Amino acid sequence: MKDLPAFEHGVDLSARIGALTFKNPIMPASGTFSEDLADVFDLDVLGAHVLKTIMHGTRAGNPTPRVCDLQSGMLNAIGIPSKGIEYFRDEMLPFWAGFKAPLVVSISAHSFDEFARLAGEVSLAGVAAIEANISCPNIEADGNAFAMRPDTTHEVVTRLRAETDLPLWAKLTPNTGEPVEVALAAEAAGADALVVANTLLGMSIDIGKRRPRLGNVMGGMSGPAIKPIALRMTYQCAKAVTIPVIGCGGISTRDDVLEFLIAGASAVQIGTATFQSPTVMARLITELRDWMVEHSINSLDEVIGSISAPEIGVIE
Amino acid sequence: MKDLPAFEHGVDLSARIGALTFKNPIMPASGTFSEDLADVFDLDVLGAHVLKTIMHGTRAGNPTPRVCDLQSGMLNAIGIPSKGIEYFRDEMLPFWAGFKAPLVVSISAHSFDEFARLAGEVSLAGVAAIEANISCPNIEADGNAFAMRPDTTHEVVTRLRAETDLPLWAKLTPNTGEPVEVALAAEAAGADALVVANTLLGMSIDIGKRRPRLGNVMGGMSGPAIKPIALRMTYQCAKAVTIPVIGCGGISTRDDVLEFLIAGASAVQIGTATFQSPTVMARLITELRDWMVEHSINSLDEVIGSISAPEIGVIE
Amino acid sequence: MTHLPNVMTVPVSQGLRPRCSEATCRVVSNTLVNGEYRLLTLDAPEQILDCQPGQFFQLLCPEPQGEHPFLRRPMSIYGYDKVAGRLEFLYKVTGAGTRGLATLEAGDAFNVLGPLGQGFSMPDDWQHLMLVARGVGLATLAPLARMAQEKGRKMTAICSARRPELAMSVDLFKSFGAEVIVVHDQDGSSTPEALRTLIEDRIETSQVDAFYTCGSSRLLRLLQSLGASHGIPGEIAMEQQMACGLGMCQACVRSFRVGDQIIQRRVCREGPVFPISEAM
Amino acid sequence: MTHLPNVMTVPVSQGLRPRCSEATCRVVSNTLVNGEYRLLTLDAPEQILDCQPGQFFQLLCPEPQGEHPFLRRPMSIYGYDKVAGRLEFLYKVTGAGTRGLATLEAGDAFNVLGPLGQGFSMPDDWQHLMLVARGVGLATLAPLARMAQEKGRKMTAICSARRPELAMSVDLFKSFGAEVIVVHDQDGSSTPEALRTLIEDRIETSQVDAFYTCGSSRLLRLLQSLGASHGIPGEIAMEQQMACGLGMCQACVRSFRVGDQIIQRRVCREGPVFPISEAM
Ligand SMILES: Cc1cc2nc3c(=O)[nH]c(=O)nc-3n(C[C@H](O)[C@H](O)[C@H](O)COP(=O)(O)OP(=O)(O)OC[C@H]3O[C@@H](n4cnc5c(N)ncnc54)[C@H](O)[C@@H]3O)c2cc1C
Ligand SMILES: Cc1cc2nc3c(=O)[nH]c(=O)nc-3n(C[C@H](O)[C@H](O)[C@H](O)COP(=O)(O)OP(=O)(O)OC[C@H]3O[C@@H](n4cnc5c(N)ncnc54)[C@H](O)[C@@H]3O)c2cc1C
Ligand SMILES: Cc1cc2nc3c(=O)[nH]c(=O)nc-3n(C[C@H](O)[C@H](O)[C@H](O)COP(=O)(O)O)c2cc1C
Ligand SMILES: Cc1cc2nc3c(=O)[nH]c(=O)nc-3n(C[C@H](O)[C@H](O)[C@H](O)COP(=O)(O)O)c2cc1C
Ligand code: FES
Ligand code: FES
Repeated sequence: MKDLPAFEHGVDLSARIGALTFKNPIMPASGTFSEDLADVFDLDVLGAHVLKTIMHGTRAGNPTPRVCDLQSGMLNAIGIPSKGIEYFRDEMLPFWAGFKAPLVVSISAHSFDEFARLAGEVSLAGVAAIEANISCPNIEADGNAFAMRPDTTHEVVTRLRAETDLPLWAKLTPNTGEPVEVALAAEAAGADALVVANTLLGMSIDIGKRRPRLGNVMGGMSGPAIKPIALRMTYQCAKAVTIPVIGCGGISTRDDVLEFLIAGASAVQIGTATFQSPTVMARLITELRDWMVEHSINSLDEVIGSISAPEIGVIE
Repeated sequence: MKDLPAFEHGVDLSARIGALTFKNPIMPASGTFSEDLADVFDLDVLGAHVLKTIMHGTRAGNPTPRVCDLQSGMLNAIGIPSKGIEYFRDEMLPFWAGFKAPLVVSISAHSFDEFARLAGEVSLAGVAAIEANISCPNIEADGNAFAMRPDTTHEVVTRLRAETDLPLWAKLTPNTGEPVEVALAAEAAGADALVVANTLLGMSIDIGKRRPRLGNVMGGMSGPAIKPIALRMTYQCAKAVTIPVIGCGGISTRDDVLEFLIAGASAVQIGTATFQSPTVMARLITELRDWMVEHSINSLDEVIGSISAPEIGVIE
Repeated sequence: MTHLPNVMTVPVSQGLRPRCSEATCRVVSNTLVNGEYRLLTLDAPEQILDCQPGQFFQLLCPEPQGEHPFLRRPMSIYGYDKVAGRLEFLYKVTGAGTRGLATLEAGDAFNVLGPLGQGFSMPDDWQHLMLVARGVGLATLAPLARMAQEKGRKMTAICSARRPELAMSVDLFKSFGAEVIVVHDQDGSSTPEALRTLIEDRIETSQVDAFYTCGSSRLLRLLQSLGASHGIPGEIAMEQQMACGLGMCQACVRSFRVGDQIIQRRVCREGPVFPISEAM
Repeated sequence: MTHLPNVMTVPVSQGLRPRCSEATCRVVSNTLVNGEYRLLTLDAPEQILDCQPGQFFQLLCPEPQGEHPFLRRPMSIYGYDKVAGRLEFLYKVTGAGTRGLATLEAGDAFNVLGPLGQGFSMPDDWQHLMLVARGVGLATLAPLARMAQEKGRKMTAICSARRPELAMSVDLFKSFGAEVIVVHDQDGSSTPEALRTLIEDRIETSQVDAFYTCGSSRLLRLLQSLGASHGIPGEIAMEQQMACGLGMCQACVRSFRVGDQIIQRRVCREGPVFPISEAM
């Protein structure tokens, strides 16, 4: 493929997430990426590869229709169809070993025990980090998940931490009313980074049929519509914690990436935008590099968290 | 003005909210409506008039810029500039007495005592109902408000209930992680209706200046982008409570109105759409009537809550 | 509680993966055909024209006034010509996305992603092919008919429609050497019963080796039953709501009966073409 | 902690309220002027043409490629003619909204809301008017100059620009009978010091009764100081981020000094024209 990112322009795009260094801050969001994208571009241009959440056993996922579109985004209630841990170990891991980009494995479960066990099971050679999806709004009815509350977040991250030596990322939900408390709980329990955030629970109705557009009634909202919310949470969390924050939610342009970096994100994940344009991640890497060259910025450190904002405390 | 709604087509557009009956289910959302709109159309076509939240004393509101726009909506951090209770009583109430549509007065405060006192003070002749804005995300730092939690919601609604005999509406926030529990708390404490919902806390950054686009850093997101979230909450709350729910969030078309009614709303409030098209509410009333005629629907009762949805309980 | 059987998706073997790209095409024309359908002809770059009949593209539809088709829309390839640099879609205007397509004018730039999915197969021993479809489903079979002609196969195309004059692509099928039979709702010739009689008649008079069909579950059930009783294989192109179109999101799964197992497959990746015997 | 003084907004007296409407206009032309600005001419319905110089419209801007100007954009009236059914705006392309405006072509439909706000006043004893502005600010003063001519007032217009050839509307002001003085950055004639000398000179040679200006806070401070020392009143058209443009949302407030109080006023409703002496 032509026009793929080249990095020989004297700028350093590398992103540090704890002990890991990625060659650039652009990576896919879990559930919006798979080996199939290799048909479209060379996946080794990416900073990292993040896989769809896996669960221990095999599972079918939700009824169809599983997606519908919105004015500036979409709803999904895919669920977590999973081929189980053996399939992951025997089929997927060898496939991804063929790439140079570090592999981030997203996991989830319905109980603390299952979650912790799975963290141990996926701590295999070839896995660079574990992303704990403690936030998927479809996991429990009405969007409840571990990441809705600081106490359950602390407990699940503590249990995961005990089972793996790999870098451990906690992926938060924007459906909580206490995002900062949840972020602090994940940090205190030993998370190495936060992914902020997952989808927002939403709904859409087919007025002709008077039926929900999704088989699962409600689903997770993603895409540009949620960007201001994910950005706000990224800013709040990055101010509150000392571990790196990876921004995620509605990012589709270079300026979106910059907004998250300026707000304090050390890297970003791209989800729904890939559905509109499968090459968007490769394009963002090039555009980010060009922007740095144009503005004589040598390292992302000059950008990350560079927002100048007054303390808000205006109570009017 | 020509083309204003006429209601002589054998359909009954009236909406009942507890003891009150409105001639149609379309009313403005607090903060997006004022006497100034009378320049544009005859405000008596509306089901009700809902005023900008008032607080007891005079206050300036937030620093500018107070608004910015987004891909499908806007952020605002107006705050609650208020001319105080005397101005309301002596200037505003007489003005609104000139209209036939019922007047809903939105109030807020920073403490239980202040809130309760204000409820008593605005319980005046000419006021049809009180809307308690227990959800404005700018009210407390980082978006905390009474409506973030069931306990504070219960307490504030109980205190308000004790001070007024007027119909009392509680306006909820979508920033809470427990919308159904909050709705149930408001109902248990004596609210006559719920308004679902207010704005979502968001943020936007000017990447050139590396500064928040709002003077207040964060602000409330409104407009089409939040519709799926407000709709989901409306559905959840309407299923859970027995008091009427008034839907609010991102409504700008007739189909949006129908989505909320089908989900269980008894009426709707229109906010941001009025900024794009000041006559939108008058248009929606006409379009809703035409839709009812076309579908041989005689009363909104045939529409409200008519969704057929499977119980969701799919945990995948 | 509605939910799908708790079983796994089939793995995709590497060999199945065709390469695809996002490309900007130029609109040559976008004309009304037959009152109900539109034909969109594009000037397309060579790299996206290694197509197979049955494959599809994901179209980034323009926004019609006041509507916002956010996701791409899947559309089967109606025609492709690598030498002429042409790509064609035949579509019915049904919602926001296709209303957006209808606004395209000659000269407009238009972004497409493809070719996607697995096309029809045509083993050497399938000599007499029977194509059965209705409405826009016939669009999907058009390039198949051209391929059949190139391979010198015998073809019978049964085109079903509401009214005889609405039957799609009759002349096109004829030009590819097919015998065309139009059935329709007005004289009752399109009912499953009438069709069964018609097709069994054909099977008896002239050996039918394979069925091809599209979309409709009524036709599917009919051909499954005929296929089972007469031992005739076949393929069907199926539809499902999609997001990515590439196999990444798992939005587009459908259930299939394989042996005594129910498995799920992605319409965009393992399909949209599947064995008639396995479809549900 | 940044926050505004805790005082009340002035009430709007009923008399101040002009009626306004949302109307669909037809684009007559949208042409580049002077390299930096564009002139948008509309065919507008009579009901929105009872305008006052200094009033503005809220424009619903088309979406340029990949951008989404969601809110309307405020633009002063550059020209209006009720008899001819014409409405004109002069704008500078700066962001998504104005980039959207730049895509308008002759014949396009275009939705505007207005006229909005309070225009300039021109009491009988203001006989010699001095207009001072820069850049797009001059656009706002153009209809004022026409009104001054109609009322037979004497006018001096000081047009400030980066380079002499970029000075806006010089010929237009001349055609309204104004004496035009162009000052610019290249020869330093546009600095506050140079302007002060220039204006004080004028005040001495020919009695100046009132100032009119727009936007720039540098010019505002200069005219406030000159106005205070020479007892010359005047008006300024101000800008602020807006949402509704009608007075409903309170987005567009600015602070004003009235006596020894700081009060807030809405630019869209009490303004955009305010007394120079009260602006901050
Ligand atoms: C592989 C494949 C090939 C297709 N080929 C053709 C074709 O050649 N000609 C043609 O006219 N139509 C075809 N369709 C159907 C076509 O995709 C839909 O008609 C179209 O997406 C409708 O979009 P809309 O916005 O106009 O309608 P809406 O009903 O507003 O669409 C709403 C959503 O539902 C989805 N949707 C609606 N109908 C279908 C459907 N039948 N299948 C899958 N998703 C659907 C849309 O993609 C969109 O996401 C095909 C579908 C698939 C899956
Ligand atoms: C009463 C009034 C009259 C005006 N008259 C003119 C005129 O005649 N010609 C002209 O070129 N410009 C005028 N402006 C400024 C014009 O409104 C802005 O240039 C325009 O809104 C920029 O929009 P944008 O999307 O292109 O830029 P962006 O910078 O992308 O706009 C982002 C947001 O900021 C707001 N904004 C940006 N600049 C201004 C500004 N100066 N004042 C208020 N809001 C702003 C926009 O409305 C939008 O909401 C006027 C402003 C006001 C308030
Ligand atoms: C179709 C789809 C499937 C998803 N599946 C998962 C998942 O399995 N695990 C997870 O943590 N997040 C999942 N997500 C959430 C995304 O990773 C991401 O957090 C979210 O979509 C917001 O980012 P975006 O707006 O860029 O898409 C999914 C999102 C979509 C749209
Ligand atoms: C500019 C602005 C000011 C608002 N002020 C208030 C307010 O004072 N009190 C209140 O309860 N809600 C306020 N809201 C929230 C709206 O009433 C409404 O709940 C929200 O905007 C969602 O509806 P919408 O998407 O239709 O605008 C305000 C919203 C906007 C945009
Ligand atoms: S549409 Fe995404 S997997 Fe098929
Ligand atoms: S813009 Fe809404 S009050 Fe001025």
